[in-house]
Amino acid sequence: MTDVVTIKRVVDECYDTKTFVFDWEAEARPGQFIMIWVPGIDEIPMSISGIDGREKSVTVKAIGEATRAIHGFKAGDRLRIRGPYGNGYDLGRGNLLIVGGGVGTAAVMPAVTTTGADTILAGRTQNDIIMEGVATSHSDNVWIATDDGSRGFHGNAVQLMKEKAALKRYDCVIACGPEVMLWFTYQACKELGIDCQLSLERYMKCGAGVCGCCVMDDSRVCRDGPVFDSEKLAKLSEFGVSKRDECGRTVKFR
Amino acid sequence: MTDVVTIKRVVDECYDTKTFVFDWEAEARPGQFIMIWVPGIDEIPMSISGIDGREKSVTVKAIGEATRAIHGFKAGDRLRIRGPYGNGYDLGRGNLLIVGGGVGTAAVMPAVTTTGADTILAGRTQNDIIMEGVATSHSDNVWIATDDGSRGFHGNAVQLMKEKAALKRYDCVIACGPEVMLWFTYQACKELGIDCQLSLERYMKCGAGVCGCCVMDDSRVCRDGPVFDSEKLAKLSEFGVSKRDECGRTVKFR
Amino acid sequence: MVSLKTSIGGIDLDKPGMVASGIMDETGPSMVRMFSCGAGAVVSKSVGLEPNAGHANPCFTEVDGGYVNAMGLPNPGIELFREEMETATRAGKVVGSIYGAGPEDFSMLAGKMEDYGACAVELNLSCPHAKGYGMEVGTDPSMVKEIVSAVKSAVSIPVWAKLTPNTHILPSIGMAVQEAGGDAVVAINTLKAMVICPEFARPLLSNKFGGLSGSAVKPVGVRAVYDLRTVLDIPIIGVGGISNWRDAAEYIMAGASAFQVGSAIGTVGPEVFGSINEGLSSFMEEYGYPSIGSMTGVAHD
Amino acid sequence: MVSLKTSIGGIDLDKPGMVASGIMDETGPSMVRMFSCGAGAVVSKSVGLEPNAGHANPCFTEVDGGYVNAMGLPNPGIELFREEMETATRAGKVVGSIYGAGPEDFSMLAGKMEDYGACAVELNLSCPHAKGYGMEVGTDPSMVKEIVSAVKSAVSIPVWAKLTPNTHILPSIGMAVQEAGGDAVVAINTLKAMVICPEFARPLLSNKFGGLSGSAVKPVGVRAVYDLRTVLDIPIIGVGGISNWRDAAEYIMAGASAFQVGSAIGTVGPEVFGSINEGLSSFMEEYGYPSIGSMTGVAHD
Ligand SMILES: Cc1cc2nc3c(=O)[nH]c(=O)nc-3n(C[C@H](O)[C@H](O)[C@H](O)COP(=O)(O)OP(=O)(O)OC[C@H]3O[C@@H](n4cnc5c(N)ncnc54)[C@H](O)[C@@H]3O)c2cc1C
Ligand SMILES: Cc1cc2nc3c(=O)[nH]c(=O)nc-3n(C[C@H](O)[C@H](O)[C@H](O)COP(=O)(O)OP(=O)(O)OC[C@H]3O[C@@H](n4cnc5c(N)ncnc54)[C@H](O)[C@@H]3O)c2cc1C
Ligand SMILES: Cc1cc2nc3c(=O)[nH]c(=O)nc-3n(C[C@H](O)[C@H](O)[C@H](O)COP(=O)(O)O)c2cc1C
Ligand SMILES: Cc1cc2nc3c(=O)[nH]c(=O)nc-3n(C[C@H](O)[C@H](O)[C@H](O)COP(=O)(O)O)c2cc1C
Ligand code: FES
Ligand code: FES
Repeated sequence: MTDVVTIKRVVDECYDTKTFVFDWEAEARPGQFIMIWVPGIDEIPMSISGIDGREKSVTVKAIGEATRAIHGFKAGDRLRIRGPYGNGYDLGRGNLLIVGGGVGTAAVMPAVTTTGADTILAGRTQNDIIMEGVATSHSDNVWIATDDGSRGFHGNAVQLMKEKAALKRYDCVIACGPEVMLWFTYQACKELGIDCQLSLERYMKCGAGVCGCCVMDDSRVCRDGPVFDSEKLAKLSEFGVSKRDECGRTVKFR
Repeated sequence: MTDVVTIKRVVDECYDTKTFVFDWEAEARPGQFIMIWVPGIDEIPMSISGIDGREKSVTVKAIGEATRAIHGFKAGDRLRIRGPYGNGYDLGRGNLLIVGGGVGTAAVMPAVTTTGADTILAGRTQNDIIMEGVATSHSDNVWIATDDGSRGFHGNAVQLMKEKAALKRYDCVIACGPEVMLWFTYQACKELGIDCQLSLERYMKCGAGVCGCCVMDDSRVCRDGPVFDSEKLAKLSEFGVSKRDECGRTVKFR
Repeated sequence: MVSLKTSIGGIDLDKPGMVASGIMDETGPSMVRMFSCGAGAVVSKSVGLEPNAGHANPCFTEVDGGYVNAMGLPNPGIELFREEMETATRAGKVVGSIYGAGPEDFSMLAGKMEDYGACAVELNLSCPHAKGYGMEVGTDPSMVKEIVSAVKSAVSIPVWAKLTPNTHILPSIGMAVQEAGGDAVVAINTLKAMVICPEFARPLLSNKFGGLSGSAVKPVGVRAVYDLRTVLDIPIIGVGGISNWRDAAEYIMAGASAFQVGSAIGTVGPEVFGSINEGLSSFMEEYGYPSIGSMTGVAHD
Repeated sequence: MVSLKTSIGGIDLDKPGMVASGIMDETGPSMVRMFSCGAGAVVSKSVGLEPNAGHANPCFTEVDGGYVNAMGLPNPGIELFREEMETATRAGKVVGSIYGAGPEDFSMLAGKMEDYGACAVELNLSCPHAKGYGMEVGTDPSMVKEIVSAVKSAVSIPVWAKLTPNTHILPSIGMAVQEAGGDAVVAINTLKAMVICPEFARPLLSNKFGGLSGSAVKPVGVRAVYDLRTVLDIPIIGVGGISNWRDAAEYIMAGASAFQVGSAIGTVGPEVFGSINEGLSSFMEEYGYPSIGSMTGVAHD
């Protein structure tokens, strides 16, 4: 579905991240994403970071031309979007532990608000922690981890996750963040013997499962994903290893 | 909606009229019609003569090439149809008297089975009376009129209608039959001071309100009709007077 | 206050949306109705020299996103059409659409339409399913030039040429119209199409071939208008799949000075003109376009 | 028992449906997946001489009844494509789609595809949105002839030419392919199209122009195949808007020996091949068509 929506509100999440709230009739599930047009510049994928009836939001970290341009948008401005795309999380897999790393927090937040499950928010420093308010208003246990120890647990998301999983029985970890974090999350869950659902990113053009540019092995991240569970991750030889560039060439991560 | 349906049953109604029953998922209202393709020959409009959940029917009088070809169809044969088209009857206009003349009975029968209202079935002779069984199983009062007096009332539908309307208060007459019968029905209702809803026929090509070939004055019989009430009939200068041929030329009835 | 007024060559319209040829415009009273629904003008059914019953049924079907039709240009012939035009022109501006096999036919028909009070004539050079007419003449630039020139010298009302999108030389055809003195081009007519019914192992339409219209063709029509705008100076009228104000705005921004609505009169109803007019007005109000002219072609900047 | 086997020139397929070029066929593993979903063959993404990132985003959008895209032929270049082909050809028949600016490009690319194990090459003479490639060469019969002839002498595998519907001379283009010794034609590629966003007063796609695909174009594709069948002797492969068995049957009855599915891999999913195969089988069973060949072109009788 393509649509033009009006920004109702812009919320500053931290020094480089803003949330844009708009009304949109579309049915969206936690873990899905949309494509946002930035006229004259680009069209880019963004997770749906909030779902409250018809009110939806995206939470954008300014890292390049398109995301910086979006940061210039104000209440009343229009966004031309399409979606929602992707499979989303299966929230019915028992006791969940939700982990958001950096702006990856945006992707898991609707899972937090829907389930109220225990949540870890991680970032490099205390200034990189986003959406804590929304999380704490829906979940009783929100734990913070920072790489530099400036707030909460001193260490990364995966380390804190292991610690928490040792104290309480979780059936499934839901996480989004940088691929290296997700790779270690996956390894940790394997060791812990629990399922996980991780939201991955690849370069996207159509977003709709047509062009094939976002594939990992034989799976379209935009359509068969972006959420993959342990079983599927085990079959993705490219997970944590390589991605395809805009030409379809393989690019190794290391 | 276009569809291909399978004939389940063929019912002989009288010497020149057969009913073809098929399952069709479409939502249809009493008074609507479909277009039936007769491959290699024609495509023609037919009232929906039965609506029983997904089971629908048409009742066809063999008068020319296409209708004769349809009479050759058997259970198991396929029909390529489109529709339903048209506005249908408004069955909520008080106490109804339903009148079917000849094969026009087909168009009013779903109104009879839906409301169980008093019904007049008219024909030239007793052999032209159709669908009496269905009518009597839904309505307590089913009266027959034949022009030659071979059954029931000796006279035409309009004469019997006037007689019945003198005995009981009806709010609205629903009728279908030859245009001359409908013209007199309209006049009679005017005299009686009651509303009527008459189902008219004009040459149809698209059936969908696009081509404009079926217009009477500025109304599309296929879309704004085929059912017109007293108020609308009063504005149709061509009612009972003239029709358009396939070229769009006016042809006077008399 | 924004204005929906527009002008196409010499013709001023109060509202930019017209009824496309072939839809609810074969009779005088139905054309009158379309004015009252908010059409700025009505283009008549394409009329030829003689009465024509058109192709036998079936000549129409719904398909995903539109219709496929092969009406086959049914019309009562130019002589009888006088009466319909007299009724219609009393209520509003009527553009007389005509079809013929060559310059003489078109000139003769255009002259009659002028006599009948048409505000302009639209030459159907683009019907994809009538043998010897329509797009068979409309994909030959020299033939197009000849026809438009002939009609231009035969009448004093503006001459519009309706073009087919079923060609890779659309811009050349547009140029031929302009060079011959044509006052506007209308794009697009239907796309060449066919529907086969597997159960009966044959094409559905009695004419086998037909033309695709409706929202399915909108992106093709917008592209055609955009392409034409890059080469032409004369006004363009956009048609193809318009059913709401956004569709109309797309055509206008692509370069159209006015637009026509066909299939949506079936899918939405004649009220479609009212809702397009309303939607366009509020959009123009909010986005600061005082007039249709100020929006025409802005997607090229 | 009915058989879904079909043959196109020298190529025998177990199932008549192939993946159309450009959909889930840029990498080896995704092509392998399509076989397991029931595709009888996969046509690769169109590959050129050099790596190409394609057009910038946005290069795709949904529209009523389909998609408009201007991917701009992204591909890793023929050298790197070897690896993808090696993976894919191990799992099934792969047709190598290629694009180039002239006979030399096409011959060189075709040779590589043959080396890589392609069972045939498909010449993209029809992409509507890549400057200097695709339909710009594909609407010139003499150029088409030259390219097909050149490729025919360069390789020994069958040579298919994929044609554009954006022209009124489609039959002549088809004849050019046949006269040059081409083994089959594939029709249709996308329709020239554009999407404008009124709120932003500009075309949506970074390339401005794109191509329309999906169910919206099906009646146009069926018509194209029907028209080609009336003039050609070589096999035709139908593509455009196929998403169920009825659509496939329409193309086959219009004259196609096989068909391709593109957009429906998005709208329905890769499972679309399985459901088309099932539906076709039961239809053929009930209506007494023992083979695809026995159904090919029956709508002409
Ligand atoms: C499913 C998904 C969900 C995402 N959700 C969010 C989110 O909620 N919040 C957020 O801030 N970011 C999110 N992203 C990342 C976001 O799309 C990129 O940050 C953005 O595209 C960068 O664009 P740019 O022009 O600002 O930077 P650029 O300088 O153009 O690119 C920087 C990097 O961003 C990535 N990127 C750029 N374009 C694309 C594209 N079309 N598809 C995928 N990645 C791209 C690439 O890794 C690139 O190297 C998500 C990405 C995906 C695939
Ligand atoms: C809304 C509507 C509902 C109808 N319902 C029924 C019904 O339930 N049962 C029934 O038996 N008949 C019904 N008819 C009439 C039926 O359509 C004609 O009897 C049929 O078309 C005759 O076709 P033919 O080839 O057998 O005869 P032909 O010899 O071709 O035509 C005989 C007459 O039938 C009428 N007719 C033919 N084609 C059409 C057409 N495309 N549109 C309208 N009229 C046409 C004309 O008056 C014509 O003179 C209905 C007509 C309309 C308009
Ligand atoms: C039923 C029907 C009849 C048509 N008849 C004509 C015609 O007589 N002359 C003409 O120029 N165009 C004719 N057209 C084409 C339309 O005027 C218009 O160009 C086309 O349908 C695209 O617009 P739309 O998508 O709004 O319908 C006809 C279209 C339809 C659907
Ligand atoms: C996203 C996308 C990419 C395409 N890329 C190519 C291509 O590289 N080469 C080609 O010949 N056709 C390409 N096509 C055209 C398709 O192969 C096909 O001809 C067209 O989409 C019509 O079929 P469909 O309606 O089943 O999609 C592409 C189509 C789409 C939608
Ligand atoms: S982005 Fe096109 S298939 Fe995923
Ligand atoms: S039959 Fe075409 S408008 Fe009624």
